[in-house]
Amino acid sequence: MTSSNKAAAHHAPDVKMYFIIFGALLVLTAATVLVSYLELPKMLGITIGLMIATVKASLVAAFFMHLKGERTLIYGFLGLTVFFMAVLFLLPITDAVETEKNRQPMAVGSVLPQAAGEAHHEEAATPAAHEAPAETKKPAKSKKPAGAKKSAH
Amino acid sequence: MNGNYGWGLPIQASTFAKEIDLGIYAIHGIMFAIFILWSVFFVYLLVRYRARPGVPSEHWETGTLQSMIPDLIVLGIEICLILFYALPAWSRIKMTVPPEGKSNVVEIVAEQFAWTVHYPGADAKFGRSNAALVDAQNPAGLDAADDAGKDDVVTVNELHIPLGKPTVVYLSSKDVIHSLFIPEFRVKQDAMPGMKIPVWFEPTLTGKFEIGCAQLCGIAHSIMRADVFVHTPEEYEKWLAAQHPQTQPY
Amino acid sequence: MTHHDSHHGHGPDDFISKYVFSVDHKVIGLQYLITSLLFLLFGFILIMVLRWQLAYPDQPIPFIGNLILGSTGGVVTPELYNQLGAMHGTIMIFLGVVPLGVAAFGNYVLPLQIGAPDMAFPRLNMMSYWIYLPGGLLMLSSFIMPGGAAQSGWTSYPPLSIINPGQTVWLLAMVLIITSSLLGSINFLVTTLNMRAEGMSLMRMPIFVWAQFVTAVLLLLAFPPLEAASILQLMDRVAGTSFYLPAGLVVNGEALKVSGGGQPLLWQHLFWFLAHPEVYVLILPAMGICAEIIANNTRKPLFGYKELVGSMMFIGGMSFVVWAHHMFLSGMSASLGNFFLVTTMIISVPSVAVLTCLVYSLKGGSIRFTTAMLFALAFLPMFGIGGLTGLPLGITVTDIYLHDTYYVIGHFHYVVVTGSIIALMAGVYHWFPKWFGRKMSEGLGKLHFWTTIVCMNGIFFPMFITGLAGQQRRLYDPTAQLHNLTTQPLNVVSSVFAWLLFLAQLPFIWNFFRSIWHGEKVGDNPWEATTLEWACPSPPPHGNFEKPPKVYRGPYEYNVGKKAAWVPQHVAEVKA
Amino acid sequence: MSATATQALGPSKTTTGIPNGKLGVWLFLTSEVMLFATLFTSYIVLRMSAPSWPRGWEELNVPLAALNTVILITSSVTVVLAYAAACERDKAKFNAYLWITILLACAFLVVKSFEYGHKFTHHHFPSTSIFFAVYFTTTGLHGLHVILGIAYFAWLSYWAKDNWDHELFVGRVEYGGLYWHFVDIVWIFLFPALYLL
Repeated sequence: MTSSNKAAAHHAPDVKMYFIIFGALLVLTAATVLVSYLELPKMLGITIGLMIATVKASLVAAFFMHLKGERTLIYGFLGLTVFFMAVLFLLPITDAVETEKNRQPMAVGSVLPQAAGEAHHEEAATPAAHEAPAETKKPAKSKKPAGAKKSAH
Repeated sequence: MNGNYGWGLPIQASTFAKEIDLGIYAIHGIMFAIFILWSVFFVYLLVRYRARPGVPSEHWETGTLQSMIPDLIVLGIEICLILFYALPAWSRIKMTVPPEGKSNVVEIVAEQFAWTVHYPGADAKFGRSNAALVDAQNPAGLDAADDAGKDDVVTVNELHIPLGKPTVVYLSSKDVIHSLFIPEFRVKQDAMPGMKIPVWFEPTLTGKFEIGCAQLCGIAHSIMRADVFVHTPEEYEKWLAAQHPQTQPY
Repeated sequence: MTHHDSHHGHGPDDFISKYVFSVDHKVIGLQYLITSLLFLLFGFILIMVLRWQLAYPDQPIPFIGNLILGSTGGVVTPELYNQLGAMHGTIMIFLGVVPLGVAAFGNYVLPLQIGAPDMAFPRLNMMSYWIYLPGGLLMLSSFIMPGGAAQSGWTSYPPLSIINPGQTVWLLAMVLIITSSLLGSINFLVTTLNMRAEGMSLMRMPIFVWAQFVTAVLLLLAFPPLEAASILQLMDRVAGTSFYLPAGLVVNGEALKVSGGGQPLLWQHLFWFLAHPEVYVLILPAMGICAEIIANNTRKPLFGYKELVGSMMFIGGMSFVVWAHHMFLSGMSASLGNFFLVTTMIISVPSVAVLTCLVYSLKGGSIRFTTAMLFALAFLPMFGIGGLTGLPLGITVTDIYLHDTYYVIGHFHYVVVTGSIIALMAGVYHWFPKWFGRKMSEGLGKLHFWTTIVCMNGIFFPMFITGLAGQQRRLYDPTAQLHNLTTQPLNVVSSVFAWLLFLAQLPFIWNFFRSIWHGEKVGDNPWEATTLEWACPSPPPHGNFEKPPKVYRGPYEYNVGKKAAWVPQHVAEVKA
Repeated sequence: MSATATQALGPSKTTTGIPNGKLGVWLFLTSEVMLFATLFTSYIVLRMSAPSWPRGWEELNVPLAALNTVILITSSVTVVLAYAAACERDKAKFNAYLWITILLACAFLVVKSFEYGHKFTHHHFPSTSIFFAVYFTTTGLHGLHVILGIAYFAWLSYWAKDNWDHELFVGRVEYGGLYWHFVDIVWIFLFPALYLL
């Protein structure tokens, strides 16, 4: 037997549990896809989608990565990482939210990347503030950025 | 007023300059005091406890709290600085912008190595601008179709402001990050492309002051300077009228 | 422990695997030492050229001017000026001080101090050096690339860093250096946690090991965000994406053909998310080294071992929530400025705590003024100035005036140069006998100390005055702006002292290389130190200890109530 | 392979009781968590500050991505079964599960290349819009990690042939599994974030 039998005996892999988790993960994946077809309001859709993803991730972490019976030192490092990750998420996002009022399409006109020549003169590239830009008479040759084509939120 | 720069802080030519200088002097006073005290104690320790034959070292230990007294003093000073100085002054200077009705509003667009200043003119409304129309005669790209732009005035590397009322500058940049820095007014704000950031100051002295760029913006970052002319209100009106309204060559 | 003996005698024998591709932490430590000292020297030469342009704008450099800048007749062009500035910052931090403090001293001394035969993953250790070296050479080669080296500061703020030439090679080299540091930090953490000698509990570890431990955690968790941000910037430069380019940029006349939608502030957040823990990565090893040297040369245990450890861990934890005090004026929201004001003030307290404990450690000692001790003692007031001048920069209101001026440059050089670098020099003088079995000459050492301290202060103290007068940083020609004219003589003073500082390093370089072969031969423990690295022969053989040491007491047991003046950690109970 | 320190000490005789390799892999995973957290933060910040942002399914092919998710989850299961087989010293089952994992990982890459190919033919490049820039960079970096996983498993199956009784063999299978589960977790978050929200 290998000298790391302590590792083997430590978490006797019970295969049956793995298949149960496998089933659960498939069901949750299907659930995520279905939820997206329900055309829920944006924020609700986001929270549900992320909650399902978190459940799936914790299933994989707890059973497949044997985090359930792990030592506290590993929990310590993971806890530290989660704290720093939360900081990395929250602060830049608060900044993005709070400086929203200062953010504006360029005062000196936002020039969309098109063929330089003819598109310039006839299209008054008024800064597309928040509504879809007015359709120009003749669509510019290259495809407009996807963002501008479809309706906003 | 240019030219009377010395080695210390430049003269205070705006309302909150005094407030900022108060903070700088106070903090430097505290720093010198702390440094002098520590140095005296440090030199005393070096002399008193230098290695002398036959005199063994003796270990001494104190409770955690007693050992943290210097830190608590520094923390106390810092808390006072934050509560009584930093928070109120910061909210006055950076977080509140004076109402545009009673202040002189200007748009400054920074670009690689020049400041384009755009005044709304008498109707206090900015004409629409469009990058496609930017050229030598029309640095701000004013759109002729928009009548609000008829009386707008555009100057490059010159900012003319009246005394007596606050000036609100809407700062943005065409290409890279610049930073509007007026030493005498103690004003500094990065001009971020894609953002229009309000900066305000109220001059207290008339005369000519200097604008510098405080954020590395390319090879000519050091020669990207401009001048601020603070006029008395009458002088300012005369200057504004003298500027022929920005005509748009068809 | 039969494994151990066979392992001990078996070390690699042929030259390549003994000195070049070696997996022995001592050889890798020395490789890092020599490489990072050379990078420090190169970075220093860059700034000496730049300082000529600051002192005498637009005048050709005499004597060597045509030699190094033939094309422009010896005059430093603005592009070259920006390259020198950006590369000086990058080389000194990422290729000089961090590898010296963390990788050189950490690799060599840490395993010895915890009684381990080697690092946990020796091959990974070798790999981290052999990723660091190509990264460094790639960074250096960017000078001769078309378009030259990076020109938008060591912080490479977009959109300037995306428009300017030279940044792509900088980003690739940064990804290599970051990967090397990541592998190194994993190695350090696992070694410190898993391979301590018997009886070496966490609270019996020397302060140097604690400092390296906290530093490794910072490296591990703070570097990946910069790696991701660098990949995004690399995509912006190479694949035409616009993560950091807002819509409608007009660069000298015509519109930039990018899809827009990017945020320059995003890079600043991600960059400073790394760069602030990075500056604590610069200072923590220095604090660890000074603690070791002060404990050894005052012949008494350190004052407040628990406070020191607590402060270092508190610094490590807090260093992740303070980064945006670099961005008070960058268009970030003002209310976030208040949040980072408070966290910055909180993090200044543990730094004061570390200084307090180190100064209190002098009380009651019998201080030996060896060269290493002189440097370690000089660290205290110098780092004190560095820390104190951080106060007006941390307070949001005074930062309005002082941000991006020479005051900032004075502040961080007082922390890094008269803080970290002189502490690292102290470490070289202190552990040289362990590395080579010979001592560096004390006479040359003291000469090097006094000249270095005087010159360093001569360079950086005038910067506070020019900063208060309002001279912005990174100015190619300060005299172009009227408000900088009166302080121009101070730029000349700083430049002259910078060149003198180069001369002051010559005795150190000579002393270092001469002493390897001709230094005064010394035994295993010339400083009569109690920590474990002095328990093995110097230079330690492959596998370090004949038999793994046992630890019976704390790291600094200098005459604590016992008759013997000092009792090393590994010695069993002293017979009555 | 020269006798290095890891062999001398062996996994279970370390001070903290956690084998060196396991602690090392977990630390590596924490740094990877920070790497992908940065990409998610950038995605959120860019999305919140953009005037308009297309919904995931308008631009991207959701069924293909769902298939990819199922592939990755299955490969996650087969890797843990391979680890179970290694613990029970069942060589045949171990090799079988390991090779299934490698094949599934390759299938993931093949499906991914179809998706990318489809995008490129429609002139959707990273430079087209910020949405595609985020999409290509994030899924590209994740794909790179899948390739690294495949390389590790390929080396493991080659090394397992004559090191079946090596002291660290079971550990190395577990560490490969841990890394692979992490890559799967990243995709579990990536899939809804990019495709479904």
